[in-house]
This record gives sequence, structure tokens and C-alpha cells, in this order.
Amino acid sequence: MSIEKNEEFRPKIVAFCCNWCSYAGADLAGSSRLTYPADVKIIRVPCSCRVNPMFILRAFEKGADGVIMCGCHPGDCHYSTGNYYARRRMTLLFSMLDFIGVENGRTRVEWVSAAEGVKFSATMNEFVEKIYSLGKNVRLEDLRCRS
Amino acid sequence: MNKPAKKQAELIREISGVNPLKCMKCGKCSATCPSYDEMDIKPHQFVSYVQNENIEALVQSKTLWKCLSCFACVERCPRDVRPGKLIDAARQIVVRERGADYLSPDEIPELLDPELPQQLLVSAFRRYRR
Amino acid sequence: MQRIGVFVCHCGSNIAATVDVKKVVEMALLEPGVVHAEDYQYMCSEAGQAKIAAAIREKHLTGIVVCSCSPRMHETTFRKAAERAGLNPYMVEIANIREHCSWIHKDMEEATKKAVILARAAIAKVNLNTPLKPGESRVTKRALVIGGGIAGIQTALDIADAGYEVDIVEKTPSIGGRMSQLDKTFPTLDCSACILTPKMVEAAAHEKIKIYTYSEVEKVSGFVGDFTVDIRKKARSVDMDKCTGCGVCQEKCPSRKTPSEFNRGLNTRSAIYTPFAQAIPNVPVIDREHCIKFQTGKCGVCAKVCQAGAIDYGQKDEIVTEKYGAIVVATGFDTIKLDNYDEYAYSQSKDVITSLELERIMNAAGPTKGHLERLSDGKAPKEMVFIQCVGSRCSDNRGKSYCSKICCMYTAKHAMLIRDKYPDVNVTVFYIDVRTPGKNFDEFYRRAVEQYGVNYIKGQVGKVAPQPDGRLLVQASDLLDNRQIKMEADMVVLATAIEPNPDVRKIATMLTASIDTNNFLTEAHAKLRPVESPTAGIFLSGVCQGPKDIPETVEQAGAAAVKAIGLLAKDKLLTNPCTAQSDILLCNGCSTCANVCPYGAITYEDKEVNDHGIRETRRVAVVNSALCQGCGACTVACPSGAMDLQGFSNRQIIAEVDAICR
Amino acid sequence: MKYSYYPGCTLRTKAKDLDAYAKASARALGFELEEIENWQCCGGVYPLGSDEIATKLSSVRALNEAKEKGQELVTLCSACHHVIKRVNDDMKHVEDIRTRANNYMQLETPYAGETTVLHYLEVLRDRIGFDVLKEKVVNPLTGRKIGAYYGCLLLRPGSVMAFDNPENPTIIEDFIRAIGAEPVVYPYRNECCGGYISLKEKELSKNMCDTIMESAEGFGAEMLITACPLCLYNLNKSTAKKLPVYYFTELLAEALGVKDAKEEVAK
Amino acid sequence: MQKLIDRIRELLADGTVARVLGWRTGDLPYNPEPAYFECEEELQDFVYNGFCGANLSKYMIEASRLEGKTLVCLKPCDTYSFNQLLKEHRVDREKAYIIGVGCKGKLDIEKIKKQGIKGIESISGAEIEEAAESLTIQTIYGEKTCAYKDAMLERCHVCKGKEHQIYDELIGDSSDTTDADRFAQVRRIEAMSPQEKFAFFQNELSKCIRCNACRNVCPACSCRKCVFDSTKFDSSQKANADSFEEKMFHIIRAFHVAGRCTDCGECSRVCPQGIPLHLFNRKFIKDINELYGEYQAGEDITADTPLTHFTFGDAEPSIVGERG
Repeated sequence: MSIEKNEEFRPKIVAFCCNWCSYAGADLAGSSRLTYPADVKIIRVPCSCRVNPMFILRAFEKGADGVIMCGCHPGDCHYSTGNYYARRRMTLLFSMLDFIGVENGRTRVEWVSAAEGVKFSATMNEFVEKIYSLGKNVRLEDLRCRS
Repeated sequence: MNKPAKKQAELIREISGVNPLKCMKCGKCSATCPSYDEMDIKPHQFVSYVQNENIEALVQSKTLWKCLSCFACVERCPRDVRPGKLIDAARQIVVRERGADYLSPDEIPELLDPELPQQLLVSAFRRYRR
Repeated sequence: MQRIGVFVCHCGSNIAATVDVKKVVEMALLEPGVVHAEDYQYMCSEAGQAKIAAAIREKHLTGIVVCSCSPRMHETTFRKAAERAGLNPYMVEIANIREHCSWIHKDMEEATKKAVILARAAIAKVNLNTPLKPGESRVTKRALVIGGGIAGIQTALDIADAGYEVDIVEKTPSIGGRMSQLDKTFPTLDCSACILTPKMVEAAAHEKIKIYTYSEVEKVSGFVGDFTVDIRKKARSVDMDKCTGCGVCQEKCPSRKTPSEFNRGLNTRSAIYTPFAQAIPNVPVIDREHCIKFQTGKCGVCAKVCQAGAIDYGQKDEIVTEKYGAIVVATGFDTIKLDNYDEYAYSQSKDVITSLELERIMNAAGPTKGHLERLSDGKAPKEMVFIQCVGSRCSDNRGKSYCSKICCMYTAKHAMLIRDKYPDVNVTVFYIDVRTPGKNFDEFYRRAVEQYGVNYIKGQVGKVAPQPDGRLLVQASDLLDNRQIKMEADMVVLATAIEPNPDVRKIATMLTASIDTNNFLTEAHAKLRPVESPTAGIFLSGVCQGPKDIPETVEQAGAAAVKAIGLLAKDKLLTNPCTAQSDILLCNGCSTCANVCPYGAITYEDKEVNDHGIRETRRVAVVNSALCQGCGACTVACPSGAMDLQGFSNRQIIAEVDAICR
Repeated sequence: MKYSYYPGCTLRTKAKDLDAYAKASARALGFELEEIENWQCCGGVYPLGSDEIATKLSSVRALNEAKEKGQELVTLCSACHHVIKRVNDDMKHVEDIRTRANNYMQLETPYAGETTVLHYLEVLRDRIGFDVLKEKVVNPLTGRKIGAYYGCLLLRPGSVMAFDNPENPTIIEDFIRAIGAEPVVYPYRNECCGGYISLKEKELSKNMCDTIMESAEGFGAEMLITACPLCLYNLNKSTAKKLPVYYFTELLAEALGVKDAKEEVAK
Repeated sequence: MQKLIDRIRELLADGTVARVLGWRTGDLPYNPEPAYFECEEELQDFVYNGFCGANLSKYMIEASRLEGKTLVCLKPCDTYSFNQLLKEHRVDREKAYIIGVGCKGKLDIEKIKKQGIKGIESISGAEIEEAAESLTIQTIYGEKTCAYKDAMLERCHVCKGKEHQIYDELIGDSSDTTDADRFAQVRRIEAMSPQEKFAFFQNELSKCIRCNACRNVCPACSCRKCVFDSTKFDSSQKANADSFEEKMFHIIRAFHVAGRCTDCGECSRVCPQGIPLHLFNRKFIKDINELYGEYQAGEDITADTPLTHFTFGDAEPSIVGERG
């Protein structure tokens, strides 16, 4: 058992944003200079329904401490129905992660429209804070290795 | 009332579960109220008093004791503000803090008549006293 | 292996003040595949683009990453620049280090670190990019307008005048819509029919316009530029070519008890009917549900009296299939049902009416021949009350949350007309707010008050109680006087909220056009693209998009026409190449993907496959790339991973994830 | 068919008739009202405050007893019905109230609004059926013009009570038709009689009842019927038009020909 | 069983079917295995008894590509899987002749062994005709007995019922063997703290040797090529023991079959390490039932599958945290 280095914890946070609403919302947060921590890195996807649960598991497996997915508000999907499918998929996935003991706070879905720069920034601040309070995600990496 | 008005207003909002900011000031509650003429603070005003945290006036008002809880304003309010619930919450605060303010046991005998149903006494006690 | 060039933009000081651009260049050069990296003040400028082009040529780049502002800003610019230099435009990726980095972080070290990671993710993605080529699709030079009200008529006329064919599909037996039911129009008070009828005639006579009345859109397939639409022409039971429009059949028809739709049920019509005298086409239809011949087999009076022999009881519904390049929705509105507002006694008293019913009463061709009278006893009213916002601005799910927008103005109009024609009638309007933005609108409302003496009272009505003598007791608030009013009235008029035509949901589903919670069609952008649906090739005209009055409707109708013309004027359309593709070797043919596709772009075919030497016929998914809009729903639904999205492939996204989490 | 039955305080005292006629009629219609054991007073008015728990417990006890018996819970007095139905709705939908009430009650299994609460009139409409009732009428009250007085408690708030259209109800009119009489519709049938205000503000409630009486009389009613002892009391205090006021169960018993059986049933 | 064999002979003889998909006696008294029978002689080895737990539905994918009809013996719970495959166009109804065979609960040899019964030579009471209360087991250490119920597979304690969902004919009686709460264990885990949950699954999953038996037997895992074997997700990195698939394999597998899994329990039955893999599937099923309405895959092939369907008012993902 190695002794952890006393290094300041900086989480890795992946944010999947749909191109039409949330990515634009993030752009608006930027052009309005609404800050949020640099720990968040955004990946652009055409729609929240493009987010495969495998991407999220992959992120955790590669060391992410939190994953958030943002999409258009239900009813406003650019592709009419994409976010409804995404909502079911993420609900079930998050429930499963919770079931195996991964803290629910590490996963989140938020609907952010292109006009909601404020909400985007507020959500990211809140989410990052939550991840800080949860600390480093060790669980998914360790799932198969008995300690 | 000794608590600050802000806290009182908060309490009213909490007990009633009503958000007075939803009011669009159409006055349908006051148009509907059967006790309107008896009230010093009218139902629609009651909402804005809570909004403005003018609680002292509310707890002193006659309105608290004139509301029938007939829910006509609750039913007809187009904004789901439900002024009747606000009035009741204010009344709750008063009876909780001051005890039997509006109905004392001593005055009951003279209010009775042979037909008077229990239901009336029970209801009045619930409304007027802690 | 790709040969990647990385271009880091300073954006003046927008990026360079917070991100150490030199460091980003330096770090980018360490990434696999990167053979060139440089920074420049303004990459989007001509000089910046020239640098990119030069590097592509000199270093034989196969892919580039531009670290700059949001791709929503300049992705197209850089793609075009790359294309001019001979690189496939889809080999360009943007790392957004301005909106998502320099603008929101203050600490230079932190921002630089993040910029490096964002660049790294983009580089990882480009490593897996493949050149993509947009497809082309043709444009059918014909438009479909759904709905034949003033919005539909105006759109059709404008498109037709530009030289394109237009078909109008109207559900009822005549075009004209709600406007044909109105008596006068605000703020000029000209007669509605006098301004509408000429437009109806013009549309009917236009050589480029074809009108399908008593018809409905049944099925829509295809995509922008190439829609295929099935139109159901309901059986009219009257031969359109033979009928002369003499009207004898309607006079002689013995079934006369059907409530007239045109007169809002205030009087009745015959079973064979044209909705109103100026109907276009002036050919009646037989309402089979109420026709004695159809119900009992015995009658046939209309056939007997028809000199032209136009009656055809055997006529059947007919399906017409047409191709269109653009579709304009102009389905309009109706007033809401008042079942949730029984406190206003609409269902209990004949003298409580909606504003649209009042239009019919005021109209010379209406049920009372234009005389203002109580429907209960035919007496002239002395005291009239108008109630505003009935069902509008309600957040309690009894009514509609929005303002219906037109009621304040038409109520002022009604009040004014009544005071003008019947000066002895007192008119009281109970309002919450009077909303009159618009040219000459507030002046109009003030005239009602100042010149015509209409009594406006701020406060809503709580209850209308019919009295034993037939009068109506109105109990209301007067908020300014702080009193409760109880007044007797002879008639009460409800400014009933309007809602989109209930059929619009069905139509929107067929068109895959998005719709909001109130059933209004959603525009592509609330401000900048207000007459287009987010679904390409679908345009919005009139109240189907949101409440509006006649002038606004006509404006929007024209705007929708211009957008449709802009589309029809093109010979070819380029299609987005970022579409789904199915790997036939992996596909199970399970149909899961087709279930989630919002565009019906996935079909199944039995295809001969060669799976490592084994030849067999398999049921596999095939994506029509012209229909696919690239959302990716199918790619996640696919259990085997056969379905993937070009430009956003599983491997590309995973590469980004890995690069960020590295 | 057996139902759990919650009579309420007034039906044991001033409004014995309301109860006795109801039971006699129930027997004639083939259902039985089984009184909840040890019921406690509902409190007369529904405690509106979201933090009121103790005042809701007597209703929860009655509701839970019906649940344990697997029966639907029938009420007769409008006030009891109002209180119990709303408490039930809270137990079903308001998590905070449900949790706190259950913590207090310490029941075998927590109560979460499982019981169906029916007013006697709803039993007639939804379980028996007014058409069946009509067939069982032996003594139709032909020619009587009756105004239904609903009051507020049965109808409002409409979303919770779900009794009938709160602004234009028809259930009592349908009932009147079923017993062979003629309903008189008048606009004040759903306006308040003044309720508990009549204890201290007799004048106010009298004025309200005057309006109701005048309106009913004006539309040609010869009598009023109600389900609420307090409404009956207040309406009888009206000085305007003195229409007689009856409990609906009395007319029901009369129509079913069991009016005289009430004493026997009452035991 | 005789009636079943007679009927199979008849159908094979008159050419109605080209082959039979059933179970063949194994080398031990308790390990019959799925097998094709193409002629009279081969049928001598045909067996159907309490140890025939294997679900034959998945073999029908392959059989659907063969010439002629295949007779397949399906137990009530197997028919759900067949239906689900039919819904996904993986099997051809025209190529199948389904005999719905009776089932009164299937046995789990591990449960018998766990009771300390070793050196088994023969077992009686596992035949289908008499629904035996107990099993009589001859071992090299003498005769042992064991209650039938105590030897049943976990899945039979939460039986889906005795009705076959699809068949051409039925032979033999079935009974509903439910005597446990299907979601009891899922609930127990849900009630644990995150630490306990994690410890539980870490303990179970670390036993996994990635033999792929669960995947291979699963009727819902019927892809031509598994995503773990394709390059589509960069997920097949066999060399690295610490790789993506190793950790996420079971979660991803469960997600892949979510909404399609009929809860046939084969994954747990075949796991050589005894990992209760069905718990993942049950968790999804429980969530689907609670959040989107009761759904049983394979019951109604026209019903919308939960993950390819939605309602406007669906729960938000935050419900996971709110449920606590």
C-alpha cells in the first residue's frame, strides 16, 4: 500500500454537451465571462442521445472523477426526441452505478438551453464543488482488484 | 409579533406552500370572496402584503377571522396562488403564538342554541384556537 | 498515420492574455501525428487562413486542429479555408479555447493547462477523422401549404407570384379560415370579408395555385427538397366539375338541424351545405353523418333538384400523392373549450357567449342578421359585460399559460362597435391589463374609452350567476376602487383564449417538426429564424407558431413564403455528411435502431454479405443519408455497435475522453 | 357489498337522521355500512398548514382501519368527507406528511393513501348507479321541485375532491332525478353558507344563506337538500325565503319506502 | 417424457421437422446438454428431466438459417426468450416447431452439492412426470435425500409462471414454482451504504475469469459480433488485464441487454465462479418497472421496449439520488 502524495486534489471532469443547446449555452457562459473551474472539459456531441453509456464508463475507467451530460430541455430537442431517449438511458445507467456503490453525485444530467449561460456556469460550479467534496474516484478503477 | 417580519413572511410561505410571486394581480380572488365586505385586507391585497413582508398589518387584520375557508379563491385562482391558504397560514401563526385569541371558552355558552351542531363548535375551535 | 497541423489563435488578446499560446504550440508538437504547429494573432483573418493553407500544402497535412473560438463561430470558415487548400473540410477540428477556456478562467497556468488538454482532445479526434463528402439532393419546385386561412392564402399567393407551383390543403369545405368568420377588423374597422374575399378569389384563380378543400394531409415522407405527401380528398358527394353553385340543393335539403360550424353553432345548416355564401370553391359538400340519404337510404332530394346532375352519393375518399420541395404549416387556431370555466356560466346561459360568437352575431350574414340581441329571448341588451383573459395567462392547468394577444384589441373593437351602433347599451370591460402594442393600437383602445364611453374596470370577474329573470349577475373586483362589484348584465362576452388547431399535433408528428407544450410549433430560432421549423424544409405561417393578429399573420405568411422561395430557387441541396452508417457485417437486423430514429431514415433490406468468406443473405439496417440528420440516437440503441455516426464516431469520442482523462 | 363507514360527531348527536336514513337506505339498496371502531372526530376543518400533522391523525387512523379491512371508506357529512379525503390525498402525495404521520402512528405497515374515500352520494353514483337506484325507488317523489345545495366542502378544491365539476356540479341533480323528483338548478348551489363563521358572525352567514335561498326560490325550488349538518343549520337560520331544508338521505329513504325503518336500523 | 419422445419421433418421421433441438444425456446424471437430433437413432440419447435447465432459444438463431424446420423444446420461461428473439428478427418463426414442454422447476446441482452430498452416482425424483417432493440420491457414500425445492435453481423460486408464451403444441404439465420475492436481493443491496455495495460487488466481480460463459449462453447477447470483440469502441484490449472491458464488462453487458433481458437466469446458472450476475439484470428490470411501468421482455412482442420508447413525463436522472 503506497502512501498518497500530499498533492492538491484536482478532479478530472468530463462534460458531454449537445451541439444545439448546451454547447451553445457553454459558449454563452464564456461570452458572458461567467467563470467555472478549469477542471471541466467539454466534449461536443450532436445530441444527448449520442452519448453512449460506454463513453461515461470509459471516462470513469480512465480516471474521471465526475461525468456530466447536458442536453436541450425535454421537448426542445433539435432532433425532436433525442433527449427523451438519453434521459431514460442515463437514469438507468446512473441507477446502476449507484447500485454498485459509485456515489451518485459523480454523475449528473442537466438540461441547459442555448440561452442559459448562467445556468451552465452555475451547474458546473455546483457539480465541481460536489466532486471536490467526494474526492478522488477510486471505485470504478478498483472494481475488480481486491484491495 | 416579536419575530422579524422577514421571518414571519417566510413562515407564512412555508406553512401555506404558496408562492405569492406567482400572483398576476387579477383580483379574481377578491371578486369571488363571499366575505369580501367584512375584510379589511382584501384577499388580493393579502397576497401582496405577504409579498411585501408587511406582516404586522396582516396579523392585526380582521381578515384572518372572516375567511370562511370555502376555497372559492383557491378553486378559481388562475395562477395557483390560492390566497385562502395564505390567510390560513397567517391565522395559524397568530393562534400558535397567542393562543385563544378570537374565541374564548367563556363566550361559548351565549353563542349556543338548541339546533347548533357539534360540527360547528369543533370547526370553530380548530380555526380560532390552537 | 495522419499528418496533423495545429494552429493556435491569439484572438488578439482574447485568448493570448490568459492562455500561453506558445506553450500550447510546444505541447501540441508532442502529440502523436502532429507534424506542424504554429500560433498567430488572428487565425480567422485572411493572413491567418493563408498560413493554414500554406502549411497544408507544404507539410502535406492530412488533418488540422484550430485552437480558437467556438466552432459555432468559425468552424465553417476554417473548413472552407482547408478545402481551398485541397484538404477535405471534415478533416478540420476546432479546440474551443476561447469561450470554454480563456474567457472563463483567470489564472494563466490553469487556463494554459486546460487549453493544452482541449487541443490534445481535438488532435486525438482528428487522428481518427475520415474525409467526408456531403451528398446532393434535388429540389422539387413545388410547395405545399397546409391550411387555407389568411396565413395559408397569403403564403401561397406570394410563392405562386414568384413563379412556383403551390398546393393548398384545407380541411373544411372552403378556404377562408377564421378571418372569414370575423365581422370587422381592428384597428381600421374595415369589413373582414371585404378584404379577405378578393384574396380568396385571387388564390382560386391563380394558375400556379391548386386548392384541395375538404382534404387532409394523410402521410408525409421524404425530406427537405423532396417530400412525398399523401392528401386525402374526402368524398364531397358532389361533382366539383358539374356543380354550378346554384344553391338549390341547400334550400331543398330536408335535414336542417346540424349546428353550423361557420356560425359557431349559433344556428343550424342543411346537411348539404357550403359553409358561407362567399365560399371558395362554391361547391357544397354532403355531411354524411347528418344526411338522411346516407343515414336511412331514403331521401335523395338534392339529387332530384340538381339540374346539373352533380350529386354523387357513391363518391369515395381519394388519396392524391404529390411531391413537394417545401412545406408551409398554416393550421391556425381555435378558441379553447370552456368546460373548465363554468363559473362564467357559459354552459348554463345562452347569453354568455365567446367573442368569436359575438363576431357572428354582429355580422350581417350571421344568425341574427347583424342585430345585437340576446340568444335566449331575442331581446336587445341594455347592459353588456366583457370579461378579458378567460383561459389565458393561467398557470393552473385549467387554461393556457400564455397571453392570447388579440383579445384586448378585439374587445376594444367590439365595445366600440356596440357603442357606436347602439348608444343606449352600456358596455363594461373587466380587464387585468390592457395590452395594445402595435401601430395605432393604443390609440384605438383609448378611443373606445374616451370617445365611445366604454367603461373599463381593472379587475377580474369571479362568477357570473344567471338570475331567475334571465339577467346575469356579474360579481367582480374593482381593484382600483378596492371594492367588490355586483352588477346585472344582459349579455356577457368572454374573451376566450385561443389555442393552436388541435390537429396540429398530428401534422407536426408527420412532419417531425417540433412542437411546444402549448402545441405551438417551435421556430428554428426564436429571434433569428422565426418562420422556419428546426426541421429543414418546414416553414411556419400564422398562429400555428404563436398568437398573432391579422397584420402580423400576413407579415409572417410573407416571410415564410420568402424562405420557401429561397429553398425552391435552389437546384440542388448539399446534405450533412455526418450521418449514421451501419456496418453490415456487424448488424443483427434487430430493428432496435429504427425504433428510435425520429426521421424514419432507417429501413431494412435483405442483403447479400460476405462475412470472411461466408456468403449469406442477411436482414440489415440501411440508413438513407438524405433523411438522416445525424443525431446519433440509433448508434446508442444498437446493441452490436454496428451503427456509428460519421464525424462523431464511437472511436473518435472515446479518443477525446481518453485524451481528457489522460 | 360492505363499506367501512365514518359517521362523525354530528351524526351521533344533532344529525342522527342523516345517519339513520342513510343506513336504512343502504340496506334497501343492498349494501352495508360497517362503522369504524373507535373513530375520533375529524376536527371539522381540514388543517391547511403543510406542517400540521397531529390534527390529521384521526383521519389517518380511520383510513388505515379501512385499509386493513380491505374496504372502501364511506362518509356522509360533507365536512368529514372533505377532511378525510384531503388527508388521504396528503398521505398519498405529500412525502413529508406521510413520513411524519407514519413515524407518529408506528403502524404495522405504513399507510400511504391506499384507501378509497367515497361520499355516500358517490356510492350511489359510482357503485350502485343512479339508473339502478331509480329502479329500486318504490315511492317516486314525483312533482317535487328540489334545489340541490352542495356548499363548498364536497366540491373544492376540485383537483383533490374530484367529486364533480366544482363550478357546475350535477351529482345531486342526478340523484334528485333518480328518486323521481325534479331538480332545480340555481347558480348559488356551490357558494358557501358561511360555515363555522356562524358561531361568531351570525349576520354574515345569514346574509350568505339569504342569497342562496332567494336564488333557489327564484328558480322555482320548493325545498333544498344537503349532505352537511352545518349547512342545514345555517340555511335554516336564513330569514329570506323560508324553504325547508332536508338531508338528502331522508328523501332517499322516503323514495325507497324505508323511512319508517330508520329507528330500527339506528340501533 | 415418453409422450414427448413419441411425438418427436412422429414429427421427425413424417418430415414435419428436419431436426430436433433438445437435451442429450451427459456423462454424469446431472449434466444433460443441448443437442440436435436428426434421426431416430440419435433420439436414444434424448432426455428431458429436472436438470434440463438450459434455455434452447438462442440455438434457434443458428437453426433458423438451416434447411427445414427445427423442432425445439421450450419450457415456459424459455418462450419469453424466444419471443424476444422473434421481436428482434433474430429467429424465424416459420423455421421453428415449438413444443412447449412442461416444467415444475429445474434443479441446480451446485445447491445439492452445497448440502454436502458428494460422489453422486444417480439421482431419482428429477424425472418430470411425478413432481417429486424430494430427490433420492445414490452416492458412493450411500443414499441421501434432498427436498426438491431446496435444489431448485434460483430463477425457479421467482418463476415467471406456468404459461408458455408461444408454442405449436404443449406436452406435459407445468406449475408456477414461485416462493420468493424476485427483487428481494436487489432491495437488500439497494439498502446498503455505498461502501457496502462496492465491497459486495468488488468481492463478486473479482472472481470473474472472463470465460465469457455468461455472454455465450445469454439469449439476449446474440450479436453477430460482440462489441467486446470488435474494434468499434477500442474496447478489446485483451493483453491488458487492467483494461476497460475487464472492469466494465458486466455493467456494459447488463446495459446492452437492459429492456431486452427476460430474466431467464442462464448467466448465473452457467457462471463457473458462481457470480450472481442476474442481479445486474434484475436491477435494471426493477428500475424499469418502477420508473416506466411494469415490463416483461418477451411477453408481448408488439410492446414498446423501455429503452427505445419514452414518455414526456419520464423521471429525470436525478431521481436516482433523490430516492436515496
